[in-house]
This record gives sequence, structure tokens and C-alpha cells, in this order.
Amino acid sequence: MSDLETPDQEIPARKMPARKIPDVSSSIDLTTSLGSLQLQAPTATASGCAAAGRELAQFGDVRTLGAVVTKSIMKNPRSGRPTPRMAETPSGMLNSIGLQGPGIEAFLEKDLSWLTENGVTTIVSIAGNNVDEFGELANRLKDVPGIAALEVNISCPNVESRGQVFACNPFSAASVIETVRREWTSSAPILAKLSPDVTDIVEIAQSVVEAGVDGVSMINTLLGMVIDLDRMKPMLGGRTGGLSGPAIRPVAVRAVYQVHAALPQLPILGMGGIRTGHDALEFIAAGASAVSIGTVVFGDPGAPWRIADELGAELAKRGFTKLTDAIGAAHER
Amino acid sequence: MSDLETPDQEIPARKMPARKIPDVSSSIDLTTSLGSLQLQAPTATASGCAAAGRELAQFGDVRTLGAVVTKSIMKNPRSGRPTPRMAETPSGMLNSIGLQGPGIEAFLEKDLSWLTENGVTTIVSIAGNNVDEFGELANRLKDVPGIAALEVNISCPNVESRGQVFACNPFSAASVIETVRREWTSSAPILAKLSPDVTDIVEIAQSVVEAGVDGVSMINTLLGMVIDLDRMKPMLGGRTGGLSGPAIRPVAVRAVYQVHAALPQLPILGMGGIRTGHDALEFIAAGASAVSIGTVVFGDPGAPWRIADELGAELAKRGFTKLTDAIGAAHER
Amino acid sequence: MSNAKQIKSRIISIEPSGSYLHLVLEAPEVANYVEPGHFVAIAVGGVGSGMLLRRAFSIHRATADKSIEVIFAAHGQGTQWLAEQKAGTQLDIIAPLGKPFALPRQPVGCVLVAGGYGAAPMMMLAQQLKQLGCSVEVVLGAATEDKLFGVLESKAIADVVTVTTDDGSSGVRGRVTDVLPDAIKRVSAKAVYACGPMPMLKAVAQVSKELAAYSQCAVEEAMACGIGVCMTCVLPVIGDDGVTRMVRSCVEGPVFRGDRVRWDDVDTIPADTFGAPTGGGH
Amino acid sequence: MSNAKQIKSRIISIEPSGSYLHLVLEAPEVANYVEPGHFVAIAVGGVGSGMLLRRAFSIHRATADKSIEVIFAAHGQGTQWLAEQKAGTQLDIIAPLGKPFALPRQPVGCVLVAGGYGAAPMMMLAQQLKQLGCSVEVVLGAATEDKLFGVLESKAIADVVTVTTDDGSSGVRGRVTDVLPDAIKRVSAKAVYACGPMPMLKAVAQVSKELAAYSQCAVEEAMACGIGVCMTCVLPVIGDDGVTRMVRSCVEGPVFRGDRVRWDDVDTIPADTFGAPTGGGH
Ligand SMILES: Cc1cc2nc3c(=O)[nH]c(=O)nc-3n(C[C@H](O)[C@H](O)[C@H](O)COP(=O)(O)OP(=O)(O)OC[C@H]3O[C@@H](n4cnc5c(N)ncnc54)[C@H](O)[C@@H]3O)c2cc1C
Ligand SMILES: Cc1cc2nc3c(=O)[nH]c(=O)nc-3n(C[C@H](O)[C@H](O)[C@H](O)COP(=O)(O)OP(=O)(O)OC[C@H]3O[C@@H](n4cnc5c(N)ncnc54)[C@H](O)[C@@H]3O)c2cc1C
Ligand SMILES: Cc1cc2nc3c(=O)[nH]c(=O)nc-3n(C[C@H](O)[C@H](O)[C@H](O)COP(=O)(O)O)c2cc1C
Ligand SMILES: Cc1cc2nc3c(=O)[nH]c(=O)nc-3n(C[C@H](O)[C@H](O)[C@H](O)COP(=O)(O)O)c2cc1C
Ligand code: FES
Ligand code: FES
Repeated sequence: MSDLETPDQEIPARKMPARKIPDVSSSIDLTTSLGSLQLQAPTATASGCAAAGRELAQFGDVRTLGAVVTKSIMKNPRSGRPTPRMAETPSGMLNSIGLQGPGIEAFLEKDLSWLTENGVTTIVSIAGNNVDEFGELANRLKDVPGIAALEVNISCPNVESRGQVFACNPFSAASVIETVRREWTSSAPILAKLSPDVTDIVEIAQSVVEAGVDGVSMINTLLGMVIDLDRMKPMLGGRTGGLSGPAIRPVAVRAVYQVHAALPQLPILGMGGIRTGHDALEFIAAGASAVSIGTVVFGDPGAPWRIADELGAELAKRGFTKLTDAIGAAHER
Repeated sequence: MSDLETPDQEIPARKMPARKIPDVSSSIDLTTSLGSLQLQAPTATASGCAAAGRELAQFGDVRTLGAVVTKSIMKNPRSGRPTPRMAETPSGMLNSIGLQGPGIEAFLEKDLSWLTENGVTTIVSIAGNNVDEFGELANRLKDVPGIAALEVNISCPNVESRGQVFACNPFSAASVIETVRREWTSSAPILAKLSPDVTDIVEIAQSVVEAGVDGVSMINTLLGMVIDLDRMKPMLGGRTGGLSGPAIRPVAVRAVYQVHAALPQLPILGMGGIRTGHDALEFIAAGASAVSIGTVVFGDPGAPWRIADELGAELAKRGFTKLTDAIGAAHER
Repeated sequence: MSNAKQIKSRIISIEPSGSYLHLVLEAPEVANYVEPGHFVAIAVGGVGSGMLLRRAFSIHRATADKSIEVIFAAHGQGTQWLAEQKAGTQLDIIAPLGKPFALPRQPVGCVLVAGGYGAAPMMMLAQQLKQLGCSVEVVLGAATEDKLFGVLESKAIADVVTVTTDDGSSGVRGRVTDVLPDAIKRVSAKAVYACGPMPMLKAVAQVSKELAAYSQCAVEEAMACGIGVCMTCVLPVIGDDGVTRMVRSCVEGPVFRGDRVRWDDVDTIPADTFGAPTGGGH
Repeated sequence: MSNAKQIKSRIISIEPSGSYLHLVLEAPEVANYVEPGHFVAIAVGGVGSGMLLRRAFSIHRATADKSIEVIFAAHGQGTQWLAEQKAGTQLDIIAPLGKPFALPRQPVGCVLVAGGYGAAPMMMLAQQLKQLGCSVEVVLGAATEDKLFGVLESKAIADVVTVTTDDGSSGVRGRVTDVLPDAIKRVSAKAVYACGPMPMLKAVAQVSKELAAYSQCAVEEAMACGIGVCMTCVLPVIGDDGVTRMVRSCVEGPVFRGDRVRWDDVDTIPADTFGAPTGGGH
């Protein structure tokens, strides 16, 4: 029966439709920047929540997004964790994907090339099992064209330090960033992705700033667990998982607010449960220069475009003409 | 117009109706214990979510609860924070009550006396601005009859340490507990109430165990913020607030699981977003010996009783005959 | 403390009324205990809802052994959800809550002042006052005509009804407080009852005081529990002993004596409040 | 990748059908693109919902330029919410999603096997196979009679329909796999199509292989996104190159060749999987 089509084949690369200028019906200037990177729109995807952008193309023109932040890529191919990999939780979800991915070489060949060919603003997220792997990834990527920024996902376990997450320790966090900074000769900015699972996120932010980042992405997921009472064990294959979605938004806004208060010059890519333009403006007002849309994309794949439009309307309603005027506006001056 | 009744008077003490035996329709044994304290039922109220029990009496017989955990009381009367003091968030809420209360003497006279007279199992929660205040409170309470356990709310700011929360530092946490242990000559157990806003909650649990607690209550709220975009500043009078409710449940279950895994003998009073008996059983299976119902009481004042009944049914469905057999059941052995 | 019950309550009807919705709930278990100024707390969102907290509404009317009614504005997501519900749906409600308006023991002149949906509890109150033999004037205000509530109904009960709108689309152009002094004088009011936005209540309390009438104001503070256990709904109120305390509006209110509320200090902790922060603490 | 659209879709009708609900959705924008095996993802919970993720359902039927239909069980809170919705309500749906069943290029003998609501996509498939000139046997199984779906409809389309129930309340007492070998032999089946619980699919794949028929199995893995961006819905599948990969069932499935899925290794990462953990990593 070789005459049945095989259904488990590769996804064909999708042709992009004609470029559409985003319809932010108002005259609000939504351009913004993250350090030296100019963004034409304020909403990006969040790492791990949009793969490498291709699948979203059926719901909108990915070239009009602020950026596609790709799923964190590792040096080698990686199968991820056993299933179940997710549990829906009240206004959120838990995931233990375990950084499944094809490894850096296949990523460059199949994913980044598609993004570059289509002119998508691409922020490449990298992750390593140890400090050296981060350095190798930065080195491999430094001369690759089409990378608008590097997002360094330090919210992953450090195999050399009994699995402690890099971002949970100011020294480990800094040593990853120092290594990446050394290898990364490109002028595109480096962002460190911070974890909220720390006693003092400002301390971590300060340590990565000293180590040379150009900005921070925050927040990554919170460590959580759901128990499957029928099997009487943790629901997820990875036992614990990362909690994301609107449930964690107040924690994310607080973290952005604290870091902006302590380091007002530091560019912040804000994220954590953003569902509407109103939510996005909370992050901007707390001190973010742009936002990433993560979990909400799963329920509403058009969200990154919709939220940019709504953000424009929310700004207009409050008399702003430029998004950049609203950055940090909720801080007393 | 002295002939108008004044509406802003004290609430009259409410007469308790005849005692009703809880109707856990099954034959499941739901009694449990926290160290030396035997509990007739597995659900308690959570500190700050049931005042001193009196207002709940119109929705159920508070004598049939595992315990009433009273709002954290301080040495002196305290007005709390300015309003707004709350914001509803997705599947949760943020509060900045700021420990409003009448001070220990008025508490003993008006609140504890009512609880004691009515035979309610009472866990008194205490909070201090500094280590000495905790000691003074323990000393004042040690000979007072009717206190089934002391819950030491170390998840509050330490005025002497630039407002850092005691529970966020293993040394501050331990020094509060050591002081309380020294003053507390009663045989009733001491529980330390832990904060999830730490890099490593097991480290904090270990430090309070070494300092002499008999058990831990976990978790307190997560630090969060909501921004009021119309006033362009943080919504709450206290700027940041504590995030509670089902939104945080996966974080709470994870914390209980981690602490039980590291300290399997340590009694845990589990809490954080419990809404149903199914949720309660997640905490029990993760390692809690009993649970507190907090935020969910605001939407459903009958919840502590309902959840005990549901918990019985969930246990029965899975073939348990005693709640205590399910404690920690989700851990691999 | 009111003797509140948590019950399942079927929607008998839900119909638009100007800018508002008029909700009639089957509630025989509680209807007989309702007094003017009581409120009901309704759970919103249904299965899988992300909204934990109930929404509070003044009880507009209670029909003995049968029903209670509410007038509400679809505002945020909870009231939007409520507005989408249909007759027949079961809601989870708690009622009656709060301390109602205190009634005079002798027949006196009374003025009832309300802004927008603040008029909801006033008809029941006007009726009871009339039964007590009081002379009753009603003053109803709103931004625009469609936000007025209860004008016709008030006219059927009260001796005089005065209407104001900010834009003049109905009645006198202006605020309720513009016409309040005359109303107080006309009936030689000893009692003024008010329900509406905070700035209105503040102005009513002040005008009343100046004209030597006692005011009873129903405040609207954000509430998490509505039953007195959480301490979110507080405002600074001066007690009989002259001391200011942060007092719960859900159980010690929502009706307060207008001369006892420190209107200018709402959303603050006045320095002389019982337990206010001193140097050391916070 | 399917060419899915996110649209607002009105409920035309929602009616019980045995233990299930039969939902008919107005969806002219997508109805014409549906093939058997496609699924639809429906947002649940409405205003203020705490449920972020869509629920996935096989498309039971598509009527050109008009509607799509779904058969579902009210199970957890999302499907319970859906079951409470009424005709006229607007839902937010994404369809068609996934890779459909692959059809033979020549007319061959086919057996369609389904468990419970797994029968939903089978009628459309049977119809298309008949149109291609295939001979079609259908085997439908369930625990009890009320959990069977599509028996009458299948009888109108297929050449032979065999029914099994675990308790014998309808048809043959037993499992679908008890009667499958005979069905395969009767039509000299070259293709077996299956939809139902994992253990059933595993057994079907095995029986088919033994009898030299290719099987196409529609799996049901928990999905967060349904569109290929999150990597939650994976299972170990052997590729053309013989290498096992953790493959997304939402875009590379839900239909897989039965002989390619490593049924015994679902919910694990087999050691020889592409990128499986080695000593050092995790
Ligand atoms: C004693 C009392 C009586 C009331 N009577 C009426 C009435 O008769 N008719 C009517 O339309 N409204 C009345 N309100 C206001 C009504 O409770 C709010 O409009 C409603 O809670 C807003 O909910 P939402 O879902 O629209 O807004 P959301 O923004 O979703 O609400 C979020 C949270 O904030 C609280 N909240 C938001 N706005 C208010 C507000 N203005 N007052 C109190 N809490 C608020 C909500 O209760 C909820 O907990 C009354 C409020 C109180 C306290
Ligand atoms: C491709 C595909 C086709 C399906 N076709 C049908 C169908 O035709 N008819 C039908 O009744 N059901 C079908 N299902 C199963 C249906 O999606 C689940 O029953 C439903 O998601 C459960 O949601 P809930 O709200 O009842 O449960 P909840 O417990 O509230 O769900 C929580 C989360 O887990 C996921 N989940 C829970 N159970 C399942 C499950 N069995 N499969 C996948 N995800 C699950 C939910 O999608 C949700 O994200 C199909 C599933 C898939 C993947
Ligand atoms: C399924 C899933 C996969 C994720 N994978 C990654 C990842 O590979 N790298 C990373 O830095 N963050 C990852 N994240 C975290 C998100 O990028 C984001 O920081 C977090 O989910 C909070 O945002 P949200 O609430 O909008 O999803 C992942 C999140 C989810 C839900
Ligand atoms: C309004 C409010 C007030 C609280 N006050 C206290 C308190 O005084 N002392 C304390 O230890 N915890 C306090 N808590 C925390 C709760 O006891 C509980 O630990 C936390 O809310 C998590 O449980 P939940 O999600 O069930 O509410 C308060 C919580 C809320 C929502
Ligand atoms: S709303 Fe909770 S005390 Fe008033
Ligand atoms: S469900 Fe997200 S990739 Fe399949």
C-alpha cells in the first residue's frame, strides 16, 4: 500500500502572502527598541510559544510582528521530556517540554533560513547544559546573518551544578553572560531571560548587567506541579513544570516594575500572561520597552497582532501618541 | 436624630447553634494531626481569610472545622494599608491588607475568648515587626488557654532588616523561630508559615526545623502587582500585594512536594488556591497532613466544610479508608 | 451582623432598563429578611471561571416569599458575564448582606438622594418611610437621561421627585447637590439618605450637616468577601468614642452616618487612625 | 500543514446523542476544506474564563458552504461548559486542523474501526472510500450501548457493520479487535482506519500488520496549541529513515501509520529516539 500518502512527513515550507502593513487604526507610534535593536511593532512572540514562527503564518503576517523569538535552541538535537508534557491549570498551564529541538545546525538550515528569507525580525533564543555550551552557541551564531538579537535562556538547569537553574544564582547567571558576551562579536543585542523563582530578581538582573547584557527578558515560567490523583504521582513526565499564562501576570508585572525601578536604563522585554492590549500596557507602564506573547497564543494564535492593535487603542485612550512615552509611566518620578 | 440607630457599631457576638456532626457521608476517617495536635477534620481556615471565625458561623459550624487559623495578630493595634487593598486577577487576587488588627490584648479579649467559649479548635497566627515582637507575643500567649497551635507568620517584612521578609532569609527565619521556641512553654505545636518567594524553599524549611518548629504552613502569597492604567500607578495602596487563589496552586503543590521529599517527617499544613476536595487531595498526596482554605472562602464561605466532604469522597473513590494513608502518596517510594 | 444565606437562585427575568439591566431572582429563602440598604453578592463566571470574587449589588426590591431584584450596569468582565445570562439560569447568591439604612423612630421629613444605579435601593426605602408616616422627597441624578433609574417609580411613592442630569437631557441640568438644599428645606428634613458615587456622598453629607439633617450614606467600596472576613473594604470612620478606625463597609456598612465618614481621607490612613503607622512600624 | 482559519462560529444546534452531544456549527469559511480525520479546536469558558486552552474534536461531518459537526463527551470542565451552551451562541473555533486520513489511490478493501466517539470521523471517511469504489466494513465498539456512536449511519453507508460492547448490551460482547481479523479477511482489506483510545489503536495496528493491511490510526494526545507551536502533543514515531522522533500529533498527525507509531513507548522517550538524553544531559 505504498499508494497511501504517508501522513507523518515534514511540514512543507509555507509561502508567505503579500506583505500587509499592520492596521493599528490610530496614529499612535508603536515603534520601540531594545537597546540598539529597533522594533517596528511592540509585540513579539515568546520563546517556546511560537516554534520558529512558521506555523503562525496562517494566522497573520509574521513580518509585521515586533519579532519572532524562537524556541530555545541547544547545541545538539534533543528529544525533550516524556509526555504528558502539559496540564491546564486555573488561568494558566504547566509545561515540561524539556527543550525539545533539532540542535543548532538543523535549526540554522531549516528554521532560521525560513525566517531570514522571509524578512522576519528574529530573536534567537539559546540554551545550554553548561556555560561552555552557551559560549559555543554564541560563537556558532555570531556571523550568521538575520539575527536581530540573542536571547540567552538562563532559566534552564545547569547540569554542572546539580541541575540548579543558572538564573537562580547570580554567579552562574553572570558566568553564562560573560561567556556569551566574549563570543558574541555581532552588534546585535544580548538579552538575558530571567526566572522569577528567586528571592531577589533585582540582584540577578544586576549581576547580568555587570556581566554585559544589553537587556533582559522577563519572566520565564514559575516552577509548579500538578498531581494526577488517579495515577497518584506528578502529572507531568518531567514531574515539575513551568507555570505560565495570565495566572502569573501579577508576579511578572511586579518583577518588571522592580527591575525597572532599580535599573531604569535597562531595556526590558516583558512577558508573563499577557492576553490583551490592556495587559501589555501594564508591562510597558511597569518599565518594559516591548512585550512577548506566550501561552495566550496557544488559545488565540492571532493574539500577537490583536494585542498590538489593542495596545495602540489603550495608549490613544490615555492621550499617548508614542508607545515610548509610556515606558515606565507607572513609576513615581 | 439620636433616634436613628447608629449603623457603625460593633458586631454582636453570635450565638452558636446546636453542634452538628459533619456529614462526610462515607465511612472515611478524616482525622489527622499536625505534630502533637490532633485534628478532627482535615480542613482549616487560612490566616487572614476568616478573620477570627465569627463571621463564618452563619455558613457552618466552626467547631466542626479542623481549625480556625486566626488573622495574624501583632503586638499593637494596626490600621493596615490604605485602600484599594485588593485587585481581582485571573483565577486569583492580590491583597495588601497590611495586617490590620486590634493588637494582641483586644484580640485575646474579644476574639480568642469567643473561639474558646465556643470550643473551636484555634490556631493563633502571630506576626512581628522584629524578632523581639515575635518573642513578646509568644510569651504573652504561652499560658492562655484554648490555643491549639501557634502559627508564626514569618512571611512579613522585618523592619530591622530594611523590610526584607523574614521567611526569605534562612537566618532571619531561624532567629524568629528560635526566639518563639524559647518563650513558648506550652506543649501546643509551633508552625512556621513559609513564603514561596524564595530561590530554595527547602533551605528555609530546613532552617526553621533546626530552629525548633513542629511543622510548617505553606504557602503564603506570592509578591505581585497590578497597575491601574487610569491612574498610571500601582493599583494597590501598598503598591505590591500578595497573590493568592487557584492561580498559585501549582506553585504551592510543588513547594509542599519539595519540602515533604526533603523532610518526610515534618508535618505540613498545606494551602494555596484550594477550591475543591480534589485540590485538597493534591496537597495531601504531595505531603500535607491537613489543609487551609483561604481565598476561595471569599467567593464561597461554605468552602471549608464542602471541601472536607469532597475530600472524603475523593479518598473513598480511590480506595482509601483513612486520610492519613494518603499523606505523601504521590512520592515514589 | 445580617443573617445571610448562601443559596442557589434561578433567574426569573433579566431585562434592560435604560443603561442598566434589571435582574429578578427567585429567592424565597431570603426575600423576607431584606431591608432597604441590604446588598446581595452574586458569584459570576460559571464552570471554569477565572473570577473568584462575587459581585455586590444593592437589593432593589424584595417580594415576600418569592424574589429579590437588582439593577446593575454591565461594566467589567463579571457584570458583562452576568448581563449575558438568561432567564432560567441558576446563580449562586448570598443575601441579605450588610447593615441597612436606619429608619427614624418618629415620622420626620426625609430626602432620598441617589446617583445612577444608586437609586436602586431607594424605592424600597421611600416606601417604608412613607409607611412610617414620613414626608419623602426624592432627588435622582445621573450623567445622562439613560443612566437615570427609578424616576417613574419614585413619583408613584414620594411626595416630590426632582431629577438632575449633567447634560440637561432630563430634569434640571446639574448635580443632585445643586437641588438638595431646597429639597431639605421643603420637607424640613431631619434625615437624608444617599446612595451613589463617593464624591456625591461626600457632598450630600456636607450639605446635610450644614442644614442640620443627619445623613445616611451607602458607600461602594471594592469588596473581596462581602461578609467581613478579609478587611479589603475599609474606610476611615469616626466611632462614638471619637476615634477614627478603618472600618469594614461590608458588615459595619455599607450604610454609614455621613458625619462619621472621613470622606476626604478615603483611600488613606489618616495619621490619627487607631493603629496608624508610627515612626517605627509600617 | 492544513490551512486553518480562526473564525467566530454560531451554534446551529446542540443535541444529545446517546451519551454524547452532537454539536452543529455554522462554519461556511472552513466547511469546504474539511477532510476525514481533520479536527477542530474550540475555545471554551467565555468571558473571564480560567481555561486558556482550546478543546480538540474530530470533525464528524462537513456540509459544503455551511457547517461542521462534532460529537463530544462532557468530561472535564471545558466540555462541561460546552455542553451547557445553547443554539445561537457564538464560539471561537479553529479548523480544519491536522493531517487527515490518507486515501488509497485505487479501490481496495477497507475496514474502519472505532471506539466510542472515535466513530465521529468515520462516517465521512466511509462515504469517501465508497465513492472511490472501495468495499468498506465498519467495526464500532464501546463499553456500553449508550456509548456507541454512528451505528445506523454506518449501516447506511458501509457494506457490513459489526458492533461490539464490553458488556454485550449491543452487538457482540467483547472488543473491536475480537472481530477485526474476520472483518479484514472478509473484504481482503488493504487498509484499516482506526480512531479510539490508545490501547485500541495499538491492538488494531498489530492485528493489521499481522494480516498485511496498512493501518492509519488517529491518536488523541493532550494538546496545548493544536497548531504545532508548543511541542506538548508528541509521541515516538519511526520516520521513513528508520529513526524514531518525538513527533507532534497536532500537525504531523493526528493520523499516523499504525506501523510507524511506537505504541509501547508512548509517554516515554525511547533510548534510541533522535536527541534522547545521553549520559550527561537531561
Ligand atoms: C455595597 C455595594 C452595592 C453595589 N450596588 C450596585 C448596584 O446596585 N448596581 C450596580 O451596577 N453596581 C453596584 N455595585 C458595584 C458593583 O459591585 C461593581 O460594579 C461590580 O463589582 C464590578 O464588577 P465587574 O465584574 O463589572 O468589574 P471587574 O473590573 O471585573 O471587577 C473586578 C473586581 O473589582 C470589584 N469592583 C470593581 N468595580 C467595583 C465597584 N465600583 N464597586 C465595588 N467593587 C468593584 C469587583 O467586585 C471585582 O471583585 C455595588 C457595590 C457595592 C460594594
Ligand atoms: C485530535 C483529537 C480529537 C478528539 N476528538 C474528540 C471527539 O471527537 N469527541 C470527544 O468527545 N473528544 C475528542 N477528543 C478529546 C477531547 O479533546 C477531550 O475530551 C477534551 O479536550 C477534554 O477537555 P475537558 O474540558 O473535558 O477536560 P479538562 O480536564 O478540563 O481538560 C484539561 C486539559 O487537558 C486536555 N485534555 C484532557 N483530556 C484530554 C483527552 N482525552 N485528549 C486530549 N486532550 C485532553 C484538554 O484539552 C485541556 O487542555 C479529541 C482529542 C484530540 C486530541
Ligand atoms: C510550552 C512552553 C514552552 C516554553 N519554552 C521556552 C523556551 O524554550 N525558552 C524560554 O526561554 N522560555 C520558554 N517558555 C517560557 C515563555 O517564553 C514565557 O517566558 C513564559 O511562558 C511566560 O509568558 P506567558 O505567560 O505569556 O507564556 C515556554 C513556555 C511555554 C508555555
Ligand atoms: C486577604 C488576605 C489576607 C491574608 N492575611 C494573612 C495573614 O494575616 N497572615 C498570614 O500568615 N497569611 C495571610 N494570608 C495568606 C493566606 O493565609 C494563604 O497563605 C494564602 O492566601 C494562600 O492560600 P489561598 O490561595 O488559599 O488564599 C492572607 C491572604 C489573603 C488573600
Ligand atoms: S469585603 Fe471582606 S471584610 Fe469587607
Ligand atoms: S499541541 Fe502544540 S505542538 Fe501539538
